[in-house]
Amino acid sequence: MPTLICALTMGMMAWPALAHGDDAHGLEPAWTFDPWIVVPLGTLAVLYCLGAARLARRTRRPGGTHRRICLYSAGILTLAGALLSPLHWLGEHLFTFHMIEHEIVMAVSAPLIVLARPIGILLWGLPARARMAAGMLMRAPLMRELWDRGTSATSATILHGVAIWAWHVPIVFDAAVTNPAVHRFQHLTFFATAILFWWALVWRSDYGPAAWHLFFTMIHTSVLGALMALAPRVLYVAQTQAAMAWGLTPLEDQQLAGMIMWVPAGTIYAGAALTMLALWIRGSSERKAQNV
Amino acid sequence: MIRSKDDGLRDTALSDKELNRALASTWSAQPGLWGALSTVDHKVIGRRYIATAFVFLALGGVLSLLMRLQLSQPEARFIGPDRYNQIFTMHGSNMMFLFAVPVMQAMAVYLVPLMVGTRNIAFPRLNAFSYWIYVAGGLLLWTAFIVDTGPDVGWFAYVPLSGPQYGVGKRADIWAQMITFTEVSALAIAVEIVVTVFKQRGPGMSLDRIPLFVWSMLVTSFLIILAMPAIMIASTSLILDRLVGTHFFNPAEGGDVLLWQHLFWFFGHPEVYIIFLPAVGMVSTIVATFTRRPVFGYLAMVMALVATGVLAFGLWVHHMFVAGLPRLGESFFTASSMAIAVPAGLQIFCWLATIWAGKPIFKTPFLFVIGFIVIFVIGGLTGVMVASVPFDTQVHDTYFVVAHFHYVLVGGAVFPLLGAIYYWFPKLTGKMMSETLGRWVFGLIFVGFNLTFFPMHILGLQGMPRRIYTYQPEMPWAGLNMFISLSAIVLAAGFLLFFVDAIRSARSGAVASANPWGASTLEWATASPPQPYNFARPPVVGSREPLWAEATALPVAAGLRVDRRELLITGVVEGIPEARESSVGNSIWPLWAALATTLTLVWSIFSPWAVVWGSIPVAVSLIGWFWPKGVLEDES
Amino acid sequence: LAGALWRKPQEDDAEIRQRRLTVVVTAAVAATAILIAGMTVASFYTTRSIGLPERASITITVRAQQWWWQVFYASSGQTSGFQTANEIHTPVGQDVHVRLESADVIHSFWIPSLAGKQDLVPGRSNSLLLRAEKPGVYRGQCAEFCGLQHSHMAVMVIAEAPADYARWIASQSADAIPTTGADVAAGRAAFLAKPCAACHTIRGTAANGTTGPDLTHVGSRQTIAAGLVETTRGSMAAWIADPQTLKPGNNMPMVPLTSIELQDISAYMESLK
Amino acid sequence: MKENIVLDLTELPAHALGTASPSWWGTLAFMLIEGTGFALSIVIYLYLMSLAPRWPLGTLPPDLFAGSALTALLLASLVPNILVARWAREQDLRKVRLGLVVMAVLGIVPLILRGFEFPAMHIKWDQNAYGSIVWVMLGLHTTHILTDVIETLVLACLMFSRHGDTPRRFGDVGDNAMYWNFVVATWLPMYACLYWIPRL
Repeated sequence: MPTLICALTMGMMAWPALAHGDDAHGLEPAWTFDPWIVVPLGTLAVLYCLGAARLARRTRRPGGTHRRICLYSAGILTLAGALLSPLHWLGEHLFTFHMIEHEIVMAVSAPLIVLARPIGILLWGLPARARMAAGMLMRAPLMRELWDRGTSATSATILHGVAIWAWHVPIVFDAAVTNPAVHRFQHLTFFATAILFWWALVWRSDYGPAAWHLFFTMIHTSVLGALMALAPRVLYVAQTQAAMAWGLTPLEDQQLAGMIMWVPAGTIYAGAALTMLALWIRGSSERKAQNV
Repeated sequence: MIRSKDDGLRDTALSDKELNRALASTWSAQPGLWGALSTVDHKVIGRRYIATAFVFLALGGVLSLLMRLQLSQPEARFIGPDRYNQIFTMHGSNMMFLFAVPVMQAMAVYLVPLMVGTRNIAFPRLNAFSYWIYVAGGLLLWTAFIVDTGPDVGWFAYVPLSGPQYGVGKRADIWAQMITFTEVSALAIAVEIVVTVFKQRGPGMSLDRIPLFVWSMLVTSFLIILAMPAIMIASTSLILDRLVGTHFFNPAEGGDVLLWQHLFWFFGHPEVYIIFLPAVGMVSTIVATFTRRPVFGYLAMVMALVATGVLAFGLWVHHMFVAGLPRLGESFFTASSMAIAVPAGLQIFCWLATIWAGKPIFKTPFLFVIGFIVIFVIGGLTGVMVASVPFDTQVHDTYFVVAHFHYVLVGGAVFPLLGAIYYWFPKLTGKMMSETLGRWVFGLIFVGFNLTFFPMHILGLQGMPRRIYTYQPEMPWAGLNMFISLSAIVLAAGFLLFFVDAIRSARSGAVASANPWGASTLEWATASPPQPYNFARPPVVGSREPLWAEATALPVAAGLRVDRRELLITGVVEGIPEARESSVGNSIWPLWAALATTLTLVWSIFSPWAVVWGSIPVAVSLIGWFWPKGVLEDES
Repeated sequence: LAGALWRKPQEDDAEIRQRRLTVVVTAAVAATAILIAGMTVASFYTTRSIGLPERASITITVRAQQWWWQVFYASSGQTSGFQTANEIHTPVGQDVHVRLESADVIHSFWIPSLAGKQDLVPGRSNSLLLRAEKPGVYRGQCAEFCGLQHSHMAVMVIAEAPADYARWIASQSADAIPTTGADVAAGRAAFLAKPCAACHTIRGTAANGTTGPDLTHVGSRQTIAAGLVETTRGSMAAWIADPQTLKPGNNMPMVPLTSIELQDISAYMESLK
Repeated sequence: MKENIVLDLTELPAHALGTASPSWWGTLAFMLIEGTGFALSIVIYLYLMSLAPRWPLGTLPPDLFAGSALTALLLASLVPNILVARWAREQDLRKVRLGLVVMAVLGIVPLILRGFEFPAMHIKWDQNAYGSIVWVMLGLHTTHILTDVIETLVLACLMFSRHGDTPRRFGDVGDNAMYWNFVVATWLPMYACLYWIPRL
């Protein structure tokens, strides 16, 4: 619910900025088709379609996979919405929109894709030989070891946290805004560590610890957001320099971005944590029945 | 006689009578003063804690009457500004740090081990230590007040008024150090509660069978663990600024005045829920008992508790709406502040649904619950009002806010607490409180409270600011203030009657049976008052309302040793027995440790070197505390 | 709401009732959520409409001290800047941007009839927009606890027609008017000879202390000692004779004066229109 | 109320080990409290930094040597620490005794190095807010090293006494090892904050 409020609030705040930007800039917010983003995204989508089609032909019982396909599509679409749509273009000009873009990647697309457990279907999308090879690779002890370590709840939480904090060091963040290669790398790290994080919590840990790690992540991202929102001077110079053209001062842009990370993103983590906790409590006596 | 590999006397080898005698000799405290000082029985310490907290409530009440005396007329000269500032600071600090938080934790110290079916709290010596530290903090504050060095900077102690330049003398230091005392004791109890609930629940008490009061204390304990370090850091920085010249809050040297407010309210807002959530647990318990029904929506209630706890950390900024923070963010804070009404509303609706579905029995505890619902709803509504920035910038720091938080805290916490005292008094003392007097107490307090605090809303809307020791005759506030002061007498009479009833009943009340209310939770499965070992054998839990589910005989587990203090350790999630564990015996060392800590903390108000030299007796007493004495409890 | 629920419970099928209760509770919670969302949006729009100082033509700086308000008017065009105390004049119907600073501890500037409150925080500068639509005197008071005399720290905003306002600005920016009359002259001499001049400024004389309020036009203000008493010769005398009784703990010391000196200084103060 | 015995506990162990034991959970809870304290001190550092026109305020960035050496040493100490924890689980008294002596030494040496870190900051606590926060952060962490060293020493004495050879003591050694891991882990973000952020 609070997410909804925040989204509404955001929308209202954004509106004047948008309206203002059009005539002041003479530049329409546009779709960005960066091949470095479009190609991997397209591959992921095509592979999944192929895989799903092949599987459907072979198994003939699509019941369980419907939900997964929906989740995966939602994940990929939001990812595309964040990285390709005018949102990305706006993110290059306004810190606030850049933050929204990041939060969609980390806290919306990543959990959706993780919930869909797409690896099997993606593998089916590959040509037979490549599928074999990929399967072999995934079963290799080293890969398994890495995957297991990476998706243990504690290490994934720390990894994701370090990625978030490290990229928000002002000079690093400004570097990402000014250099497209660094920018792509930034988005890749956010997305990859988010996938590890959500995978670890959704599929690899007990509900209780998962709730705890989500709660911890909520706290530390809120702190980071609060630091940005409460700072009385501009920390991200390159990122916020275009804000004036959109009716915001650079400081306001930074404050708003901090708020986005603090409140709406925090609400997503808190909601997920509460869900995990509820599942933990609800299942506790049934689990006992199984164990005794 | 069956002897297992660890070679102790087991309860399986004894008849019930022998078992009780053997357990009594193992678990009892020594008689006399030494025994009283060295006991680690959670029930003895819990009762002491509750009684002490009520003494501080009475003292704080006297302070509020003094304030009402001074404010009854414009430009009154009963109390000068210096003393008045001390009085309102003392009132707030005393009620928050010496009454509200400790009394809730004290109820938990007494009740949680009984409700989860164990024999003592986890870390019983730490429990004794925390009580002594708490008393020391209270004595420090009140002694300072009596000798006219009571803190005079408000319970929030905003810098720079409390800083080295404007807060002269040792007044602010005493406030800050009192914080340290009470926080140490609160944190210690929080740890004990968390571990007791996680590891010492009766076998079979899985997470979804934990009584709601225990859930509320668990969430509260986590709030304490996460929120109180902020105020510890803040008060320590304040003392450092004052004592050794650091510059945390000095804007001339790169410090910041608002840093104090952020730290204070990061603690201060969760503090409200630290006081309120236990009350939610109490209300749930009382509602269930007096409607003869389990509380409607158990999981929803638990999630509401947790959600309130989580939201509590996102709300601190709404105490700073007028401090000059980024205006862009205000809507976010308004949204999150208002969002807290959702879990609160959920709880209210669940209680109403329970009452609706059951047959309410209108005993005194239940009357207090009804009073709570009425008053808390009003407090909640004004809370939603002050969450709105435009409204808040008008009423912030006026009597409207005074009225609001008294509705929330007195209505939301003191009413349930008084109900809880009436409800658990038979368990605490073995005697019933008077039902007739109880109705009078409720009536006087309910009427007196509303007459006292409702007009304050109006005063606030008329523009009367808080924390003023007097006001000018030309302001339109005199009539209402006189009315409020007179109403306060009614309220005070209600509390006086409550104390009379409590003391009289404890001496000569009707003897209570084990379960006089026909309640469902485990504390009523044992005698009133319980034996030192709580339960002869640990109860086995098969449902959320164990005493209603098993009408004839209580399922129990057997096999614990009786020649040493032994209790049962169970798994966190399902409550599966994992081990037998010894529980430490009585010890005087917690008292020595508390005295050494007190010496260090009080001394450090005057000299930074106290921390160095004082740590030596503290370390010695802690080593004495933990060093094995070769008793049965030390073995494995 | 609670009262409606204390009915005799009707005994029907427990399960149906349970389900019905679930629906009712869920609906009630949802209704709360929607109500809250609505109020948030309303609050948001109100906040927006209150707005920020955008193009206010007049900027006044208020610097709070324990326990009075120092007010600075910047120079503009033909008038030079000046300072006054505890009394702010504004033209009716115009936005006035108030810059809020503090000299010592945190105070809060609050004129209930004109705007919400805003803190004055040492080391930071806040701002507030005032706009009075009708002429009149608007009383305000410090709203953040600031020590001993927090209770007696009032401020007056006097909104007047633009012409009156311009006249006021002109008279305030001038130096103190020359003395007329024997007692006033004696008072002036006593003021300058006694410690008074060490703390107070009277422009046009040798008195240039900066600890206390500027007294150049003290006689023209409606009240003295931050709204404590009305400005009359008698109240002036009472205040000077024993400030610690009227306002215990304030920073004005008691200066020993003979009764003649006291009368003269009071007369001089009153004359400083 | 009558009792009805439905569960037999006689075969349960007489002492809870590892994650089953209350003292393990107690240690964890205290780590949470102190971890919150550490985190808050870092937040204050970053908050003050966001206010300051330049950072570090009025001085040079700290010298790296002492702090980095201490960090390396603390990281190295994790190896014997984890070994001690393992030996305690195996209840190997001889190795635990040896390990505790090593850990006591590895606790004292950082304290000496810490003595060089304070001057390496180029500022006193009473010069400005930057000085205040770095001294408090270093001081806060030092007290944690100190308390753990004292605990290790007391435990070492216990293990050499007649009270040593019980599962309970081995449990204490395990909890102490966990606490040392915590002391090291909390230092890493503080080290990054104190030594590297001023260089950005």
